[in-house]
Amino acid sequence: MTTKTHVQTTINGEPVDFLCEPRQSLLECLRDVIGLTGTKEGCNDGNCGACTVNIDGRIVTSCLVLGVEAQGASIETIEGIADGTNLHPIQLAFLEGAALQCGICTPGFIVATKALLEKNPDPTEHEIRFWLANNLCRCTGYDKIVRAVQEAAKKMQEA
Amino acid sequence: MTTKDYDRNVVLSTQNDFKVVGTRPVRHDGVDKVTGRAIYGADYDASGLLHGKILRSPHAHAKILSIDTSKAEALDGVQAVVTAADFPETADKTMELGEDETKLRDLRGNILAKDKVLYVGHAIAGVAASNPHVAEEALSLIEIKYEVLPSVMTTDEAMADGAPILHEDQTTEELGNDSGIVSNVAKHFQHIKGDVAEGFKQAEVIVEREYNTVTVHQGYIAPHNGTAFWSADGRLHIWCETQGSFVVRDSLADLLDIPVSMIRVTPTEIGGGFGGKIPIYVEPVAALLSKKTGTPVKIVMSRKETFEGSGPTPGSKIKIKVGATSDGKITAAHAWMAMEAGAYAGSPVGAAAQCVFAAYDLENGLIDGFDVVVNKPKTAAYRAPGSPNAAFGFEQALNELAEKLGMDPIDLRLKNVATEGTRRVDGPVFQRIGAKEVLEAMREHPHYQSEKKSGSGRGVAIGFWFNIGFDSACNIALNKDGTVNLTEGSTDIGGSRTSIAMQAAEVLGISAEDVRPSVVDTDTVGFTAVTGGSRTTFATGWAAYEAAQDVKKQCIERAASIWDVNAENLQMEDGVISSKSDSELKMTLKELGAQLSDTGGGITGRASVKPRGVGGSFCGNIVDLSIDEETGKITIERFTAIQDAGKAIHPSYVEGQMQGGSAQGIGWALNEEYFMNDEGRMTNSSLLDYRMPTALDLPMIDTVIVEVANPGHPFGVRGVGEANIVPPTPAIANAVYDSSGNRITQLPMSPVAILEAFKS
Amino acid sequence: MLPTIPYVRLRLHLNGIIDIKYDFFSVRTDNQGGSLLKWIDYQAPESVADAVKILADSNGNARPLAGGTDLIVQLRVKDPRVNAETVVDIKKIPELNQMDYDKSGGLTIGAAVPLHLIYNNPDVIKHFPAIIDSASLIGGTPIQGRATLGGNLCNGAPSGDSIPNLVAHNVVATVAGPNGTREIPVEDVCTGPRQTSIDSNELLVSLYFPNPGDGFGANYIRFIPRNEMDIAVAGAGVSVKISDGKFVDGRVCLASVAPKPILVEGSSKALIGQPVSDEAIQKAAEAARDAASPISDMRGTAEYRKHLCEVLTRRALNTAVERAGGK
Amino acid sequence: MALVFIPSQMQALTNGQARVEVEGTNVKQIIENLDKLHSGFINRLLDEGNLKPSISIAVDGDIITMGLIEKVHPNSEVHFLPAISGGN
Repeated sequence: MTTKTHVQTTINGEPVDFLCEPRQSLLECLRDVIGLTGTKEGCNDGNCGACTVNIDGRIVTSCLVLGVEAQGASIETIEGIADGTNLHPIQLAFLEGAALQCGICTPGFIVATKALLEKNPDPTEHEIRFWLANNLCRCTGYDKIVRAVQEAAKKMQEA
Repeated sequence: MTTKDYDRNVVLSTQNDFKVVGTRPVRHDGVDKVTGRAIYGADYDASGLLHGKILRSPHAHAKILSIDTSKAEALDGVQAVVTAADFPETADKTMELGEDETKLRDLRGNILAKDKVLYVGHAIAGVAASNPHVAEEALSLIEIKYEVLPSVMTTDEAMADGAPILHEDQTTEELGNDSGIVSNVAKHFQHIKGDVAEGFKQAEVIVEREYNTVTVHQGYIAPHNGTAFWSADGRLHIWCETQGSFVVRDSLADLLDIPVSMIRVTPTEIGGGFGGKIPIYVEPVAALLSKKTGTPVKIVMSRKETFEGSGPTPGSKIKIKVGATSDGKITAAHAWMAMEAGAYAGSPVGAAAQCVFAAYDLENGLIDGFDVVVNKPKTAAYRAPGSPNAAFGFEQALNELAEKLGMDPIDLRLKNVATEGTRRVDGPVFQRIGAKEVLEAMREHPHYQSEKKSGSGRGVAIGFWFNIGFDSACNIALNKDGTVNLTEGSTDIGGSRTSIAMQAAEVLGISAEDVRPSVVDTDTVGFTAVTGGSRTTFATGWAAYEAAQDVKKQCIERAASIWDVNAENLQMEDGVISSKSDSELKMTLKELGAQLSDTGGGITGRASVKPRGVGGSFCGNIVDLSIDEETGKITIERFTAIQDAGKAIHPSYVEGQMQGGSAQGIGWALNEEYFMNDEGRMTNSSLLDYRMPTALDLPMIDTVIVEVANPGHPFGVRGVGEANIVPPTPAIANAVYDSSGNRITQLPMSPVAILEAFKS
Repeated sequence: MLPTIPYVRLRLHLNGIIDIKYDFFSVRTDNQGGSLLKWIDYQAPESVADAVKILADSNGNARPLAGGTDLIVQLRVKDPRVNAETVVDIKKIPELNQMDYDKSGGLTIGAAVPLHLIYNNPDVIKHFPAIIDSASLIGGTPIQGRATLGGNLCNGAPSGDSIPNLVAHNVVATVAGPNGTREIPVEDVCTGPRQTSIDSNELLVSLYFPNPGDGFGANYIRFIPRNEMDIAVAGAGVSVKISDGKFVDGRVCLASVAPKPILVEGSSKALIGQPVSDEAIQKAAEAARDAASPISDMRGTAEYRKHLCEVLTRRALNTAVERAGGK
Repeated sequence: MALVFIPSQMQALTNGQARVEVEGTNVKQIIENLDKLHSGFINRLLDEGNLKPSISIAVDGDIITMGLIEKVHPNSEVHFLPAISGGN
């Protein structure tokens, strides 16, 4: 029985290799092994969306992915959304829209929103709410989050 | 950069002569939170960190006969195991937990059970290991023998004759009097105003009904967590998500019997609280494990542990009787309320009693409250604790009364509304309050004026919550470039550090961005009570106001000595110190800052306050909904929240509080509940089955901020964090009635419950 | 003191009638179950043969891993029915990742194809649009990035949202084992809660949707208290085939109201040969209600669930008829 | 003299009287003087000289912040209330 597996990935555009046990989720690997703690744990069973990351162009809850499954994958986390010190329009929209209170769900929402707007640049309110239904927020009542997503969509289309 | 001011969020301002207060700057901690850089409790790491896990009771009520930890200790990778026996023996005493008080013995018993377990999920032992998987494996190797006892899960069961008793030494307390009767009723109190019997005699219309609510959870997204490092020098360091770092510190000092000064608590960013992160759970266990291992130990609860092992808000039974004359004047009202405290005394029934009639000027009122222990987790505060339960009853009864009287429900409320000078049923007299203004804003709101959609129902209700004062401290240091650094001790859950900084900025005449606020550890700022009770922007904001006044005074004095003039001749406005008589004498804060070191040293302002003049806040809701008659499912179509903020320091975050409280209230109304099975076990302890609203379950939530200045605060602030969760459950129940003609008297109004009600 | 008003429990005192003979999801009954994965071995074979060999060599202690959205949760809570020591990642096997629309008008979907690829597939959208009903409501968006129809079927939950839909589409499962491959009609796959007729040494390779021909329409709907992110209280997957204004075929399969998804013969009987009418649909819906044998649990009472079967079947049939061009 | 409101649950000590006028310039004096008029209040309100944790006191509508040394004015109202838990 090997104890640890060598996993080669690309994270936020940079090659990252790590060692992990098969029982460690990608979420545990990101947080405890690699030190990217921006991806949060709220439930560990795929129902809160705080651990949402993008793997090979599609969003997943990283608590329901084994670290070893990430071999060869390209992963985007909240730490990779901004371009250096230039915030992404979605991040700006969340800031200017006061779309966060405690902020623990924010990384998951931003990663999920980015995937939405890449697929659907001009979503309706219903499409936004549907796409984000797997991301729970307990502070905001979603109002300002939905508006921030609408604002970001507008800004990104104008750009 | 400022935050958005949306059309559907209205501020009815009364005072606009501020430069910073009332504006919408981007929050200081925002960038860290949108980039994933902010460090929350579970993110904390330290050299040599061990991971702790907690073994919990599978029984709702049982004697612990024996605990054998030897096999767990022998497991490879396990570093230490602790149980209640590792706590030092200390005499019992009552502890102030900011706004809650509890017996030290109860707190200790809740953190690690000693002789008895009192609920499923009750912590019994802690394990520290090299990784969390090993720690969890070790839990299954701890052998415990139990003698299972019968349990009680509701106030009815607990108050019944011959009910199993949780605490053999608990007798009913009646306002300072020990009844001497061993009972699950920890406390009974009564408030009386006037003559209720006479009042009901005068009534021409009477409504009388019983309402029931069940246990619900705050549902913060970040589970409880804490890291402890008990250093070889005897100092205990804690990093945790808490609503009150000083409460954590002082509780640990009592539990562990060490001096307060030997403990430093560093509050991390906090992933939601809503009252649930006032009590401590894992921190003492991590501390005991760290003492044994000499290394830092981190414990993070799972979601299931968060449901079963933290503090939800209680289920309750509320009986309401209210009578009025035919012109709508309420002649008498009686509220009988029993609330589940959970495993140890201390339900929010006392607060519920002070809220239930708060919006109304009653000549005759009677309130009975019972604090009842049951075999469920010890309840904790949850946003206006107790008040939503009470309002679910009384605010429905009022609508029933209005219907019988043929009155508009808002008109009925306005006819009886409490104003400045109204004596509450619990005794004290209201100072200036905004209940009337909130009701008037509701009546005039386009939502209330609009035609209902065909088939929709509309409901209204209002709710009340206090502000509390309590201790807050703040330090402000002037920098060489005229900016300031502000340190404070109120952990920031929803943007409060910015609303606090804005109050200092207003005094100093500088921008919010030129004040850099930090929430610091317990070594670094004076005692500050919990972030709770709608007090943070009010009280810590006041401390910031006072500390800024201190800075301002010192700046003027320093300028006076630089110019060699009398300080009384100087003033400071918009960040510029100037002479009242000599227009040549002018100096900006930046210019002063640059000279500080050469003119006597730095300037630091400080303040510790315990303010009075606390105002209360009222919030009203208008809700439109439709019901699928075949499935019983409710769709919220339109929702408006209207709340008195006194003065909204940062309107965007006041709106955020209102929208968030509304969403929690809607969840409470529609689907949230602890499903308990026959063994007293919660069967839905996941975020899949504990159904909090998703983005798809809610409409936009429109807001109106009413500003009836609180005369007790320098800027007129009223705390806004809580009252907004109070009206949604009765407003929705009133809308269900409007839509269907069915009165729902039990929460939640889930689809199955609605259909059952329609049938009967 | 007020007189006590009788306290009528709307939920019929659920405490007293919960009877977990079988559950509809991973109800966590073991408090020591924990929240982290125990030790597992991980294998990622690149051919069906290799995968089958690993499964066969594991004496029933291995589980195929596709999206993992059920399996990983079950392993975490130490569900005794899913006591795997080895997980076999099947996503590196090419044929399990394929989607083929063939000349006969049938569609093959590999067992490891995630839902988001299914509902974005042009052939699915054009020829089998009703599959999207299920594929777009299992979990939320990030779950659909991983979860598969194959996994939903093999998990064998009575509440599986795609199974009634597969049954309604007459789908046939292709399963590979040590002795070669075999085909099983989907309605024969689930045998009980979390139990299937696929052996522990067998691997689901693909699902075949035969060409339903003209006049076909299908629909899956479920009832949940929230609008997303929930386990079906009840679900109905239906299909109809209409010719000359008459039902020439009709299938109704229910979720969450029995130990396994149930194909309701009575509903088919009520439809086939009848003119398309509200009356026929209502009879089929009532047959569905009568066929359901739900339990009362935290998701709803038995009575409520039976009632929902009627409502959902009626609504789903109406949509299916519309899609078939019958209305 | 300050006006002390006697809660129903304490009116057994005052023979049913709901309001009592009491001399005193702070809460401690009020309680002591009330106890002289109607014996038993010290026992109900204080524990070893400190206010019992289950009790809170309001003077002129505000919950007191200075404990027993809280000032009471000649026309003040004093209320004894059950201490409440809660907050978010």
